[in-house]
Amino acid sequence: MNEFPILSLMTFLPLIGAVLLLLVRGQSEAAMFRIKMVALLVSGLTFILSVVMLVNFDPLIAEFQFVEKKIWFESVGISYHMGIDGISLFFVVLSAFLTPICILASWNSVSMRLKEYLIAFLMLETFMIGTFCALDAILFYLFFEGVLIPMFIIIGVWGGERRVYASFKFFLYTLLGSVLMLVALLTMIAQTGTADIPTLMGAEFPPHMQMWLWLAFFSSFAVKMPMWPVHTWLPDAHVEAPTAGSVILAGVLLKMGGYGFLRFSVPMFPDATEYFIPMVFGLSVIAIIYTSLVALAQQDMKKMIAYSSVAHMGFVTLGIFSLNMQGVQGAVFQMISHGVVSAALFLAIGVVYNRLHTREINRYGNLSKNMPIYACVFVILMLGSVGLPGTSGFVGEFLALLGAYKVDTLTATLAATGVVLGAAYMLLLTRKLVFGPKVNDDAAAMSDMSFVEKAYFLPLVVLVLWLGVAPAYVLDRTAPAIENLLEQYHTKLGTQVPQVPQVQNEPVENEMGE
Amino acid sequence: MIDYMAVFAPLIAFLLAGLLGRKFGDAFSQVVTCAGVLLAAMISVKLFFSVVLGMSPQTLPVMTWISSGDFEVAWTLRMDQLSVLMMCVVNIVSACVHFYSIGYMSHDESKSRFMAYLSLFTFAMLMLVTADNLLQLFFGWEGVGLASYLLIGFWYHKPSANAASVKAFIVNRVGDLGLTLGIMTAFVIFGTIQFDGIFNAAASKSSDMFTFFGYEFHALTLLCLLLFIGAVGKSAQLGLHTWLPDAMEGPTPVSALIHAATMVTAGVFLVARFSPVFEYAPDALMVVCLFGAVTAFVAATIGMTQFDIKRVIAYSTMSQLGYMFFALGVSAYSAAMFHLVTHAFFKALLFLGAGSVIHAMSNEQDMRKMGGIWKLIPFTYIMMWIGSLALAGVPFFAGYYSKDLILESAWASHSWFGQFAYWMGIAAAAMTAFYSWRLIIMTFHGKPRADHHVMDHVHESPAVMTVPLAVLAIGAMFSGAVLYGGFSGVPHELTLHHASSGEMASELEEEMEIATEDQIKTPVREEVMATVAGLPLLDKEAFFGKSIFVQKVNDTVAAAHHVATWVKILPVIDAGFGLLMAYLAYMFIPSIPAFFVRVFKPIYILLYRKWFFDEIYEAVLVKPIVALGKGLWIGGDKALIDGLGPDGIAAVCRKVGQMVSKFQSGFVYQYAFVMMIGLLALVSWIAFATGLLNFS
Amino acid sequence: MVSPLMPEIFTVCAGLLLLMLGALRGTSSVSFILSAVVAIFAVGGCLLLGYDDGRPLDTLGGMIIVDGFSVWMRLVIFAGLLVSTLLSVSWLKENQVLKFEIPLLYLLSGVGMLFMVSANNLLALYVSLELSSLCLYVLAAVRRDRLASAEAGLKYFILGALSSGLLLFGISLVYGFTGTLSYAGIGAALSPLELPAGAMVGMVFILAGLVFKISGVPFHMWTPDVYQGAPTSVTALFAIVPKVAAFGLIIRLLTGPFASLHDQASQILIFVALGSMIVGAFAGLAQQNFKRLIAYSSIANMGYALLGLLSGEPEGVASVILYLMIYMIMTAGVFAVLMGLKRQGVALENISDFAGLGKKAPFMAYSLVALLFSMSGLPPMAGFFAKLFVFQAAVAGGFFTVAVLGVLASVVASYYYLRVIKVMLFDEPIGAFDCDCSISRKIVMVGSVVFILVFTVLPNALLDQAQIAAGSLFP
Amino acid sequence: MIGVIAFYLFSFLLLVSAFFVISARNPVYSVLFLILAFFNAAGLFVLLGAEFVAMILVIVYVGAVAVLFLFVVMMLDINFSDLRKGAMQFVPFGLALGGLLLAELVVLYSAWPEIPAQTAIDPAVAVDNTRALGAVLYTDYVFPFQVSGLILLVAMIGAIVLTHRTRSGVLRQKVAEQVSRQQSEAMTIQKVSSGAGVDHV
Amino acid sequence: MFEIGLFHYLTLAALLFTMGVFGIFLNRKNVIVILMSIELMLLAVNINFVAFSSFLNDLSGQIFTMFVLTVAAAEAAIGLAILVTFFRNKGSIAVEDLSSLKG
Repeated sequence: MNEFPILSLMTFLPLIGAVLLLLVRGQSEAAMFRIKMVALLVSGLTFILSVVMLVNFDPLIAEFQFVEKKIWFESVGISYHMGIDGISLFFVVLSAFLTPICILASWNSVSMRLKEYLIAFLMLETFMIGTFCALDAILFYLFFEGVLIPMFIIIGVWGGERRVYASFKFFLYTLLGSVLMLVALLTMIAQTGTADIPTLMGAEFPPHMQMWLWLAFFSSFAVKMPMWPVHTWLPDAHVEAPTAGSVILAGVLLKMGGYGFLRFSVPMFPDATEYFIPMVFGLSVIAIIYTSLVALAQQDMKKMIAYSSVAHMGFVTLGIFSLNMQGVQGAVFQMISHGVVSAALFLAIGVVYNRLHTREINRYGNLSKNMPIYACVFVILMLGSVGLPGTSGFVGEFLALLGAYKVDTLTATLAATGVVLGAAYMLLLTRKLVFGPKVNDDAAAMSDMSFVEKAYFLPLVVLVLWLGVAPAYVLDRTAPAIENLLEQYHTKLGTQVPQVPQVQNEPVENEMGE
Repeated sequence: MIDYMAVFAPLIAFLLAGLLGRKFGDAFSQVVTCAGVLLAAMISVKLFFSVVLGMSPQTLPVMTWISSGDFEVAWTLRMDQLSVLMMCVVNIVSACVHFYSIGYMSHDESKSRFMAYLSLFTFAMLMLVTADNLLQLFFGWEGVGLASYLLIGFWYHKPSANAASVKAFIVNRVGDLGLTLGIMTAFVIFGTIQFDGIFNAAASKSSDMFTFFGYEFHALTLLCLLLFIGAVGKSAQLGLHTWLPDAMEGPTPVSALIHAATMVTAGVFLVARFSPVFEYAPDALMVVCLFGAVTAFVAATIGMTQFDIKRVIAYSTMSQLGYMFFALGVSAYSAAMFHLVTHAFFKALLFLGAGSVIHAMSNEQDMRKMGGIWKLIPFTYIMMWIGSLALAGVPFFAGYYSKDLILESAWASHSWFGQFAYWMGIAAAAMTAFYSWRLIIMTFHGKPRADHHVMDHVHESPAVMTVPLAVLAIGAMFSGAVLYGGFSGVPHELTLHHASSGEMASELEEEMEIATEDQIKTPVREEVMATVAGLPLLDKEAFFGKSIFVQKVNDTVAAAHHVATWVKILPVIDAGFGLLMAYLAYMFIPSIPAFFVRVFKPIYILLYRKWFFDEIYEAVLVKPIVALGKGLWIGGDKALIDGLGPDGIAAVCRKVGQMVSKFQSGFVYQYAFVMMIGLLALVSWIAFATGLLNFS
Repeated sequence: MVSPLMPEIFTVCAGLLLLMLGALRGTSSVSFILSAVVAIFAVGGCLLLGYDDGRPLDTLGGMIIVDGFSVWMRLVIFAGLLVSTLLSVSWLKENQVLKFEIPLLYLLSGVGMLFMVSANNLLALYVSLELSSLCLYVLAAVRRDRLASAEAGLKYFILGALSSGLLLFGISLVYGFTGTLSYAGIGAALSPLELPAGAMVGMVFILAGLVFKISGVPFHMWTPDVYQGAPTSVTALFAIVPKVAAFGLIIRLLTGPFASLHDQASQILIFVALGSMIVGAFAGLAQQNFKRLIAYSSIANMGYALLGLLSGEPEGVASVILYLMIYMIMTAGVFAVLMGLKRQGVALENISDFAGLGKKAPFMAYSLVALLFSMSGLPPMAGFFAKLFVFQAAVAGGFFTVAVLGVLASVVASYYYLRVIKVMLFDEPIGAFDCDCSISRKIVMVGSVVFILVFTVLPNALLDQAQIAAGSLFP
Repeated sequence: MIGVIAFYLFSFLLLVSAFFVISARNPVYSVLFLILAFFNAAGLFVLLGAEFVAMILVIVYVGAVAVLFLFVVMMLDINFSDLRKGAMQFVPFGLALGGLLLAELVVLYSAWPEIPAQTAIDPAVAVDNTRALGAVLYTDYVFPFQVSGLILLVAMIGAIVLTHRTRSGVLRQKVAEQVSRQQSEAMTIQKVSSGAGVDHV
Repeated sequence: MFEIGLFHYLTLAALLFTMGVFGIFLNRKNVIVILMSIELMLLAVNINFVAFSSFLNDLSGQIFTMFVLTVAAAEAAIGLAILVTFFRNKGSIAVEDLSSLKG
């Protein structure tokens, strides 16, 4: 299996699909259908490949698997190096999973410049998967930044009214963050002579330099996450993006920041990480509370979910920088869960948006009546977003909080208040959207979910519940890599992995017998 | 295997009803859910015999849930005495409510949804009580919250129901926040959140300190307080109680099941469950006690002034929960649990009775629009009487035993807060009796105040509703007497009066002490049972086994039997007084209430407006938070962050761009000028900076 | 062995023959001459291919040096000339600018540029620079019936003459303070231990004159006006080739005769690079005219390219060479698209005119999108790697602040590329476009798009060549 | 001594005429002052021993360039009377800049390292400036020489392509046609009736 | 003072150069004077070259001067040609009219 370049195949299959799409000619219905089918098949095939990869992934080892290494830029220390470990595994699967869903979600709702649209999505998939598979810093950067191009076009061409503003803001904001990272990457390459991520992970950078490098990386990942106060691009981008764009944005793109922290900041700059933990904690807490409050004030559904994403990502950063098993695993899990839940929520908003063409919460109401299945799905997703135990949202949020709590009770406590606020805005949204009295005739006349819609919501809902009830499948596979990461981190720092004191199992009788 | 079904039957029922209910119709859902819960109830009873009476707690593994480093949590069903007792209560009441709902909801269009929710709730509650670790408990905890949310907002087209459901969920979330922190604290202190692990290590951690917010706290006290915050939320104790009255927006069976009998008692269960930890946190116990006492009193005062029939009962529930908490606070866990059980029966009875009234009165809930219907619905009337008698603590009804035990334990604790709780309890007891009969009188007696359309339709409920009422009524009447021994440790004096009162008790006590010391063996136990022929005489330690732990010095329940007689009698007299006052004020001299309202207007308003909790929260929390949210959005995100950040920078860049481009004036001499300036700058820079030129 | 200057000699001779042909046959021969010039450049480039990268060879009295650098740069220049002539073929015909002198001026200025990168003596430098510049002055003004063209020519001429005055003044100082004009002699005279101030100031003047040619700040002022005013095909030439040649000249000067002055030179370069990146980024924001925009873009790009020279290491020089090649090809592609854009026969130059191109002519539009993204330095296009390596050179040399300011400027600059993309893709079309894309333009457009995509996959051939070329400067 | 006086004389005249070149209101005067400047510069060259360059300067500049200027100035017929405002605002700034540049250069010059003159003077040089130049110009400097040829070619092409116009409607003399004209083609005899005029012809 | 050294020539050239530069950006009247200013600059450079050449006893300076003269002639020709072209379009050669391209 290791001989088979499955990662490259997964990465570039969508690109090949995009090229195939270029070859399909015609504007007729049949041609449109052919185009959609090709895109769906290609992305579906990619997803199947990702499942194959998942099945073949050895959950017990921490090292990179399915590694491919080819010469790329011969003399400059840049190679084509791909591989995944437990941290990246599920992001790859998530990307491959969401793209076909996005294509399905656009099945009937997008007709303008369909071919370009699908090509953009397939390109996006290539870049997303590539980002998570890349084991060369420059290759990583290439994919990481490449994402901007299709996303910019998707928002700009198929977006809403203020799409130009949103797409520019998205593009420039994220670019601004990333270019600083590029300088840092170059510095590291200059320092070590290689851009190979595993090698860089082992490299030791002088503490003073680490600070600057860390900050540079932070500027990129914090924007991508996004962390407060560099989050304002996200609501705009989400609101203006077409449904599928929002799905990918929330489902995968935001995770790149968290993934980057785990892949670069933490293992490569432990001293700086340690130094900046208070800052990250502070920003995370502000993000959670601040954006939750802001979400409360929203009238636009997508904006509300977008702000909630910022808050959820706050938990992720909190977890990552707890730097203990629970925190990091929680963060990774939270990212995966958020990838499913928020993606599904955006899809759900898309469902009603397609029918009524407004995102204003107050225009809807009483959907339980005429759209019971939709209401049911929405409530489940809402619960996932709120983090109710038994849904995927809970596991990640709780573990991340737990990890943070072990490090800093105050931060974790403040962050936990976000859970209350999160419930508040999500419930308000649900109350106005699916419950509540009948508001408009047109809202009351909307039909329930179609077959296609049901088809793509089913796996999402199942995932939300499955991940909530049996997260072990994911946690077990992420564990070795994260353990390894933490061990290396603490070894580099010269500290111990903090352990909670284990209980001595004293027999209870002794106590009672006093 | 069958034991699993005690928990999972409702889940299966829920899934069947929820997924297939639309396809197969309402009848299908009703049958499935009732059957599921009935099955669960039957298994619970079976478990009661095998686990509680047979003294064989068991743990049923299900699967791993979360495993992350040293944090490991599994889905497990813990079936010890405490759990099984709760399971019985939950399943029996739930079964009653399920059946009742068939009748009550017969005119609703979403019957199967309702039944599914009820089953879901039952499942969640069962998960809560059978939890083997804090996280699973939390799962159940939130699950019941969810079910409660769904059921309160069941009539989603009613804005008030919607608002109430959201409020319930969010207020509970505040409590859950405490619980979450508690779970995390427990993990940090103990390294596990398995109950056994925590309870076994509690003693050894009793002097540990825990750094929280940079301050050192006594670890276990902190832990207990955090857990207690959760309990406060769920059990509607003062401060986080505001959701409970509003929750009455839900259909009445929901109020009976969730907001009276089961869910709201989860807090009590939690504290009782954590007795091995609370026992080492006396300060926490004190707080619990005070909260309970004040809640009991405040809720009772409010209850006296309300007009909505369900709200009155709701405040009564809150008040009774207060009783349970102050019992917990004085380490009388078993007393609290006792009251929990009896309360479940009579409060469910009251609610369902009220439901029956409401059903009869065409969904009217305001007592001011009722009256004069006792002859029309005599069965319901009797049921309400039974419920009220039990609630007021009239002797030989269930409430009498449990409430007395609580009050006595409080008195017996010999602590200042115990005394305080006792007096608060006494005051509340009087008020309880008062508002109970106020309710009965206003509802059933006097002239009909409803219009004739309503009155024409007043009818007794169908059998599917009345039978569950009867079942609950039996519980409300006899559960106290039957279970008293198990919860209190000795047979009740009044019950055993004809038998060999004093000696018998002390004999039993002695025997029991022996038994405790060397791990009561079943033969000994059977002997004890044989001693008191005919009566299911249960003793406390054996009854709860290890599931409740009381330090010897704190054993107030045992001490309760030795309190002064007046302490024991006072509550009964007290209740009688309250009852009498109600008759006076509402039956015989109806001008009294109006007089009091006039004279004590401020106090009346204070009570009528529920001590202004809602208004204060609205003003202090809700409005500022919403305003803050808006402010942060407009002022923070839009103005400040975007203004200084992307938009601001973009504007500056654009301006700079225009400036630079204006600089490109088109005049060639300016271009040359710029070039020369640049050149000169470069030359000067090189010349001076590198020290090549100096004029010296 | 054939003369190392065979390509130039061939080019000049062939050019003179064509000149005679043109003089005799007049306008009717324009078509033929254009094609012939394209062929000459192709043949000239091919003639270069024969050289192996052996030892550097001084020739013509030490005036000219032929080494790996010179061979490779000449090849690049030939390629640039070929591409820009190819672009002009149909443009000149379509716009009725039928003057047989134009291709010949291309040719002669090309010869000047070819000499520039091989020059090994300040005198050779001067005359070859002037040869190329004078042709360009004329070319800028060649549409003499248009005010803009004449004005562009005049401005270019005045400022160009001023700059060559500065250059000459610098040369005179260097000559005076080192006593020689040959690169080797100057290098020898400037020992790192004792640096004559005059030579240093002379170098500043020389650099000023040369920076003018690559339109670096503050000697960039001519660029936007000339780009805008000159006929588009000439603008394409301006944008594509002379900068490469001037850069070659600068590289050779800084690594050869002025190697000892590297510290001082890099201070000047930092100033110029930063200025160019920043001015190029900001001034472009306000532009409405696409050619003007490209001018500012080229100013910024030259700033980036200069970053590679800061460290004075072979890697840096290689990165600059790579940068120039990629930049050249991207620019050619952009002009190929621009020249094909017409509405009712009128060439479109305003950005707002591009509205809806994505719908009307998606192929052209997306080609331009790819090129512009590449220009703004976004992966996975070649432009990214171009920037990557120059920044890497700067960072490796320890110029962090400059690098950071550079990347920030690139973000600002990316705004105006995005704006063009936005107009093309997001806006609604305001009218039809003439789709008479000539085959020569198509070749250039497709070629450059393919190049910027393929380079990412197969970068090593060019990278190696750039490194070899750079390496030959550091014996 | 004469050398010194000559230097100062030439220098003074050179600077003065240069000043008038840039400040004269009439461009014709400017050109004339330019010519004067060139003459003085040539004088300086002679002082420096570069007779050939001095000659070239006079021939090329005065004979060709300056005349070209004069020609253009006259041809363009420019209205040169108004001195536009705004020019003066640059003067102080410009003066400061110029002063600075000058000062720097002067300081720089004082640090001329006195590179030892090539003591072994080339006999060719010693003998004759012109001959010496001629000896190297076509040997060592053949490359720039050739290139300057190309430059002049470019200048020619440039001047033609920019200014040469084929005017339509201009009558040109075609000698062959004139020569080959026959009387019969050139002339016809018309009869004009008296009193009728020539209108009908 | 009484011995005329290289310094004097160079200073003279510098003065002349500065004047030439001044001429370029102080002039508003017509472009042709700018062209003359450029000639002045070149003249200054030539003086430099010749002076250096003479004081270095090295011929290449004088050679350079000759090429400068050649180029300057060519430059003047082209410059004037462009100027004429401009004049034909604009009807003026005032420096300030040379400003349709800007921004």
